[in-house]
Amino acid sequence: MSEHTYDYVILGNSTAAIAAMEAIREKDAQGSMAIVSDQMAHCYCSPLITYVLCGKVPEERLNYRPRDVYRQLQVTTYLGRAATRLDPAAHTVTLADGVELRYGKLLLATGGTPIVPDLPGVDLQGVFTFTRYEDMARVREFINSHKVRQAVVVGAGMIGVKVAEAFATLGLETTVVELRDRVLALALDETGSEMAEQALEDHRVRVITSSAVTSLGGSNGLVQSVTLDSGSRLPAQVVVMAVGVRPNIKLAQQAGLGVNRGVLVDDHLRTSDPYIYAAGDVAEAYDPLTGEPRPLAIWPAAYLQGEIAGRNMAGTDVTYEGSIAMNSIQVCGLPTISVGLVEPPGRAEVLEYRSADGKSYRRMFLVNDRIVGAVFVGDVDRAGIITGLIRSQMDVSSFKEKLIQRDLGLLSLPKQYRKHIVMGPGIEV
Amino acid sequence: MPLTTVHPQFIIKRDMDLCIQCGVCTRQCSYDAQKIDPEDGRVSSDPRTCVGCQRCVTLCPTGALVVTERELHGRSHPNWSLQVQRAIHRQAESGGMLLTGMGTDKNYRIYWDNLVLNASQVTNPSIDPLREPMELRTFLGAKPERVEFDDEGNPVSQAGPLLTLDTPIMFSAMSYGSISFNACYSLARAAKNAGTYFNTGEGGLHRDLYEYADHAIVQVASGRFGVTPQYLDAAAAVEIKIGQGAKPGIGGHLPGEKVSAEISATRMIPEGSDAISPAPHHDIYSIEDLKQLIYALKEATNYSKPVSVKIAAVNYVVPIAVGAVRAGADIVAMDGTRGGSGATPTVIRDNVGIPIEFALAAVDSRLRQEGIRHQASLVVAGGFRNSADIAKAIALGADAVYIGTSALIALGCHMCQSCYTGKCTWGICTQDPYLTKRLNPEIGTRSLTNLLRAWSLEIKEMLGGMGMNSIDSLRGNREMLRGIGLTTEELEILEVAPVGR
Amino acid sequence: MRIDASGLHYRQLNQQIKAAVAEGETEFELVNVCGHRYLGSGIDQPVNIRVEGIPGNDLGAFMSGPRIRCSGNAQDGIGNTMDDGLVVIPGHAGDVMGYSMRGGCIYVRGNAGYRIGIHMKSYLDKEPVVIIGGRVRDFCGEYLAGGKLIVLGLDQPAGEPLVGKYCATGMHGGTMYVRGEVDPALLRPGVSATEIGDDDRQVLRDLLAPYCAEFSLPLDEIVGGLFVRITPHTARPYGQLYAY
Amino acid sequence: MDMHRLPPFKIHAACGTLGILDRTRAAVPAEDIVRGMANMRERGNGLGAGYVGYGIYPEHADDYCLHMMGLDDGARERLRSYLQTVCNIRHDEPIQTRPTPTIHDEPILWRWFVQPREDKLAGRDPEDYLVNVVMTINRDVEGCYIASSGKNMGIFKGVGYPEPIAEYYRLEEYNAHCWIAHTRFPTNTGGWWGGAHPFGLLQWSIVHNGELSSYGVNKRYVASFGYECTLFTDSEVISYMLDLLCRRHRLTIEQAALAMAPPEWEEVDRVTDPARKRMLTIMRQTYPGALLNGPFAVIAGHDGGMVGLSDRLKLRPLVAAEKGARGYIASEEAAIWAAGGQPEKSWPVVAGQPVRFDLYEAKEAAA
Amino acid sequence: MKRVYAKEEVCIGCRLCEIYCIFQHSGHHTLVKAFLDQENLPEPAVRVEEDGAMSFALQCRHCDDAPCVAACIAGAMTRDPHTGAIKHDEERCVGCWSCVMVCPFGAIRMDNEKGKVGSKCDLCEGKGIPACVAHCPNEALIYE
Repeated sequence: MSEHTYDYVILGNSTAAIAAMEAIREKDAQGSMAIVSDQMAHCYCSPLITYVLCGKVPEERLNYRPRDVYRQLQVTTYLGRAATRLDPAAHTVTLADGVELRYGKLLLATGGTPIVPDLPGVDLQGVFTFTRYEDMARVREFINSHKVRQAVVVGAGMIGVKVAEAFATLGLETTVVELRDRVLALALDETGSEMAEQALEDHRVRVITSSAVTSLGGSNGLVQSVTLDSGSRLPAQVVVMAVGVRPNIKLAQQAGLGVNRGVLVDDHLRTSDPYIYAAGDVAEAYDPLTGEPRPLAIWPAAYLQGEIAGRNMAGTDVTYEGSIAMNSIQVCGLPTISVGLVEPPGRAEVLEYRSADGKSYRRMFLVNDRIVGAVFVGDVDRAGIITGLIRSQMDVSSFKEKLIQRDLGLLSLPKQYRKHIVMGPGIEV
Repeated sequence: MPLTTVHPQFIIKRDMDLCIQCGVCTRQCSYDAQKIDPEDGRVSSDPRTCVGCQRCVTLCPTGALVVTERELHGRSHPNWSLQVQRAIHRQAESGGMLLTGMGTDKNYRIYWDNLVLNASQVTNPSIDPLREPMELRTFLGAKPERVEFDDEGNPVSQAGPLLTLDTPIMFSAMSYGSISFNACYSLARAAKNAGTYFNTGEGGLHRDLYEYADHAIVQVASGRFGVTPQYLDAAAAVEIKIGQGAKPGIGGHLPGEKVSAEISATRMIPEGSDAISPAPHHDIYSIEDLKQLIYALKEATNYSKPVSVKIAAVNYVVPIAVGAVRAGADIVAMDGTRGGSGATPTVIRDNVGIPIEFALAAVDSRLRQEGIRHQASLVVAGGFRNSADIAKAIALGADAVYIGTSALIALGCHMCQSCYTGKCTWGICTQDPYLTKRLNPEIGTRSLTNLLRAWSLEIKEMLGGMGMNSIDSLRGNREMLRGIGLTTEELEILEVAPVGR
Repeated sequence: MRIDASGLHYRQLNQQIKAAVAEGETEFELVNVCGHRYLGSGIDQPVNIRVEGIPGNDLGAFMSGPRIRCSGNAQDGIGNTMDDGLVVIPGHAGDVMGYSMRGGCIYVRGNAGYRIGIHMKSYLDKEPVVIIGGRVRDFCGEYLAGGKLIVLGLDQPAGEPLVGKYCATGMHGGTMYVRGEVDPALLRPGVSATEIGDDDRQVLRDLLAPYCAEFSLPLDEIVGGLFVRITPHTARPYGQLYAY
Repeated sequence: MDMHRLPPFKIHAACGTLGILDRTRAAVPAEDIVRGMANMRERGNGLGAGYVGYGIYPEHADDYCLHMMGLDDGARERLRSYLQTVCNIRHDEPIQTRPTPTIHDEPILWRWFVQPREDKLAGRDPEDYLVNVVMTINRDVEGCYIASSGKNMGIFKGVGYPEPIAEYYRLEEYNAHCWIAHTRFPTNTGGWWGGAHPFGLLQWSIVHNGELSSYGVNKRYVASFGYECTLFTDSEVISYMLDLLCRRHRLTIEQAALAMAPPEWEEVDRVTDPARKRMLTIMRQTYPGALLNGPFAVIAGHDGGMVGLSDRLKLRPLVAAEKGARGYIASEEAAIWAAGGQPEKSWPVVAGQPVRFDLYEAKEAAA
Repeated sequence: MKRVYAKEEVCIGCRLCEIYCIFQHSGHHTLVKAFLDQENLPEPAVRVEEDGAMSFALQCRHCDDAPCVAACIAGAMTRDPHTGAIKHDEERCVGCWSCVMVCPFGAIRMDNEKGKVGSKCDLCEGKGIPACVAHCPNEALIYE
């Protein structure tokens, strides 16, 4: 059993891991560092796999960082080998092949695992999840090697919608089945969902909501159909299960770290063990809007957490102020953005705008004159200004009427705030 | 626009090969002479409202524009010139007094151009100002006639409170209200940089300028705007404004629409209300009243700062100036007929007052004759265009000069003479926040500081040429002047010999 | 502190007062005052100054705080550009009183001369108040830009006008109250004289209460009289003079 | 005395003035008026002061008394020669003076008590004749200037503050029932003793505070009646104007005031009484050249009393007061207090309306 | 790192910054030619926001903690390790608008037709003073 010692060991190879890696290197040019991932792939843009699937993005552009990034940053990689055991007392982590790495500081950035519901027929060939490059590669291979005309995507969340769009782009007769009464229910409000659903349908994606899949049928071990609780049967030669992702907390549990749904971290993204940090989808960090810890499986938050965790690991004291939920999804050419809450809490004031042609929609929720959530559909230009206001929890009472206007600009904001962000060094608003 | 007999004064030429339709000219024009045609979205010009300010020409990124004076067309007549006819047409249409801005554009003789300065040759050496110290330091205020000493040999005489200038050039009175805050701010900061003074005019001292108050001469004019004990306390000197070269005997009037919140706070009058400066101070109807006000101000400031009296140069400038000195003025500022203004009835500007050259020569001579020249300093104003004018003024007897128009030109003014419209496209003579931003006080300060530096260097160069290393040796040294092309009588008044003698 | 002004130049007298104010003195009694100018100028403390005799010109000029009470008449230029404080004159006052005054009060028990309250102005919480017990002469309230100018017309022969000619010329702010009739011919165009309402009467009561207390006058009787209020039509009286 | 430093234009000056009249002809001590003038030191600058006293020459009460300022003894003798050709000289003597520290450059001061020569009068009005004599002397007799020319009165003036001038002229030795005094604030050096105030012509004497914007037209107006302004001062032209209006045109003082300080046309337009309206109209139409425009406040003395008049806008201060038989007119009330203590009654002079203090006997005589 | 700052107090709304930004990125050698070639006129990366008297020019702030870099799912937004400038690789951009969602300045403009970020300030790629700054007539843009 060989043993290697690193100042920093990062488990995971996606955005949180890469951000941490870069942040550590920025602060500590000398410290030794290793990255461990159960995937073989070079770090890549996982949200782009649906784009690759339908050919919109060539595969060579999938890499998130240049090919030589590990060499440049002097990071040893252990790819294709999952970490199987973590021993906080011994400061060691054991990989699937038995290699034991001794670490100074360790980052858990192992992400999440797609949930596969326990349904009859989920083991059939042609039934996939879709969160990793390998998933995409398998689906692509399967479609190419089988006569696939029809596809069913179970779950109309972000992944489900993007997969359905990709299938439809590839020419498959595609249906999305969603348990809830609307698509993108966590990312959009009702109107937004309606508009997104319309966009899907315009793209020839059939959308079935308020329906549960009860079983999958097949022959010769290949999936052939999906049966809904309504009794109807949808023919499908390929099925993607996209009903959600859960944090990979097994390793943390085994190591005795504090966990809830995700690995619990403090405001420095430290776990209950001072030498172990967690970031990204695996972590359960503070949500400034709700004031509660909760896992937030979004890309920008993962990056930010990774970066902050990395800096803290390298000895800089950086506080994580929390991330708010936000999603930007292009649904079949229809831009949609949501930030913060997508449904108004009880005492919220709601501002709403919809253009005459119905193509543009904005809605905001205010509590105590502070924006707590916003939904943009169609025209999302400069939505980031609102994001800034949500993050800063700025009192917007003096310019409330301008918020939902299309020409909202920095000019609409109070001078002090504007000066601060225009003149100030960056975005700490 | 209804039919008007008043013809356009300018021609706007646009080179269509160069115009890129960027619209910069339309955004710069506050007179609606450059507009976007709402029909085709293209840029179009209207010469009828153009004032010739050259803003669009300056900002056009491709040099596509030329704005030139349009020759007035029509049957000319030696008496009824086309300009005269134009003025009559304007008045026939409006029924009002014609207003104008800046100093007179009438072709009065500029006597500075008929005076030449001396230089050393052979008999005494000229001085190289690059190598030797050249002193421009000037003190304004009352000085003792002689120094008396006590038994121990310590001087018992004292000079009155004095202003100390590093260069004999100050910024003339221009009020906040007549010019924009940014213009005032630039003047204040440049005065501080250059070791000289700016003058608040009668508009009060903006709270943000109190920082520069030790370089401020604050005016007490007939409207007494913003005159408070704090204002008087803060200043370096107090100036009683009696008259102005561009409008002797005329009061001032800042229309209510220019009295913005900031101006209201500075002048301490309600927003939107007219700011009227009566023609006279109603507490000064005679010379002893002037004395009463001079001493009221000295009393109010505990005799701690010089009091200046600013008068326009008029027929009786000599007895008036001498009287002001006798009344206790520490500085007498005289503004000649070419002096500027933001708004003046044209008829007054062009027809009242005398050139500063004569006023200065006569007053300096009279004060010396009467033995009271030391009791006050003379500051002159009214159209100083360059350092040579200033050097000549000092040689005629001035202690220092006030520059107004040349400072405004340094700030970007292009002499369109439309200050009174409040639409100054250069952001100087306007209170419209859209326009005032155009004068970046950083740039303004730099430009004015540069101008003072450049002129000071030139004055040193001229001094050196005359073999002097101190401005003291030029002040009142009319030997350094010769007149050219002047009548005997003019030479006599100026007490200057003709060239060749 | 009692100062005998006889033999003192105004400058010496004022210096003594200022020096004492700097030492913390707050009560002054000046006796044998005869033509001493600028009393109260350059003092920014609310000191009390009692003047026995006849004060000189520019009484309270540029003053900001002192309360000056005279014994009889006073001369020209009272309260010139005054910022704050009080001047009380039991006798008559000369010309050009309250010129460009911005704050404080001047109470005259008797008549006042020409050009009273020219260009008085108010700003924010500063509002000058000039109250004349008797009558005023020509040009009263000229260019008035703010403040209250009150003429009570007490002890006047019947039929005598209470204000002179050219009253309120160029007035563009503030209010004049005259207790009695005002011949419209004496007013300049651009102002109107109207009978007062209850609001005005309350304003007058508030302003006159300290005045009446100062001179032991019957407040109710004075406030109850016929009053005319003079106000400008516009804050822009000279809009039509120029060709733009 | 330098006679050649007169500017070709008028002299700008302003002033303090005070007049005291005892209506019973009781003597007013000179100290009173000097104290009053000293109180107004701020109103002058030491470049000119003067006094006029009425009733000071009882022994020569019926003779015209010419106060001469002369360049030298030669000038005096030139004047004597000239006077002998036009007048009978009843008596002449030096004006008594005493050396006073701040007074210098004094002229030769002489007084002549004269009567017009009957042979030269040839039926002409003797006063017109005397005016002509004075004008001729001032214009033609080199080095001579007549400072006053009335009966039983005299003008004492020079370069200095009022107190030393009084000291110099030994004023305390005169018994005058009326003193009028002036302190001057000229804007240029008053090297010229004759330029000080009061200015007088026959019985009239004038002290003046202010500056006439209309001086140029007033000067030319009186000139058309033979008065030649040689001093370029407002007071000079006002004294000629009073002589012209009151003596030659026989206007009352009130009527003369209407000519010099008339009500504005706007006010005339409002007058309802047709007779008064006609009077005001014809006065303004006839006397535009007599309108004294610009600030002035005048105290005028004459043989019947004392008058104060200010311009029609009251641009210069003037206060009147009474104490017993005494009447006072002054630029500042404080000067009256300083001269005679607290008056029984004091009041500001009203614009354009003369304030008169008449001798009681003159009043009776008029009645 | 050096950035472009806008001083709204002295921005005069002339939009010369936009014009020179367009010229700079047009590939033409003269301004006039750049604008004659209307079809290939690039979008300006600096925009003047204006409302009455208020105006200022705004372009990418090149933030230290650039949220657009964090949010970019395609690796199109990166920080230049040498200059610190935030660069946008149009080839990699997939038009997900995550950058638009997080940029608090709204400084990233969308090109909906192309489905990519339309323009983003590149600080004139280190070619000295950015064109917008160099041509601002009132020093309302400073580069420091």
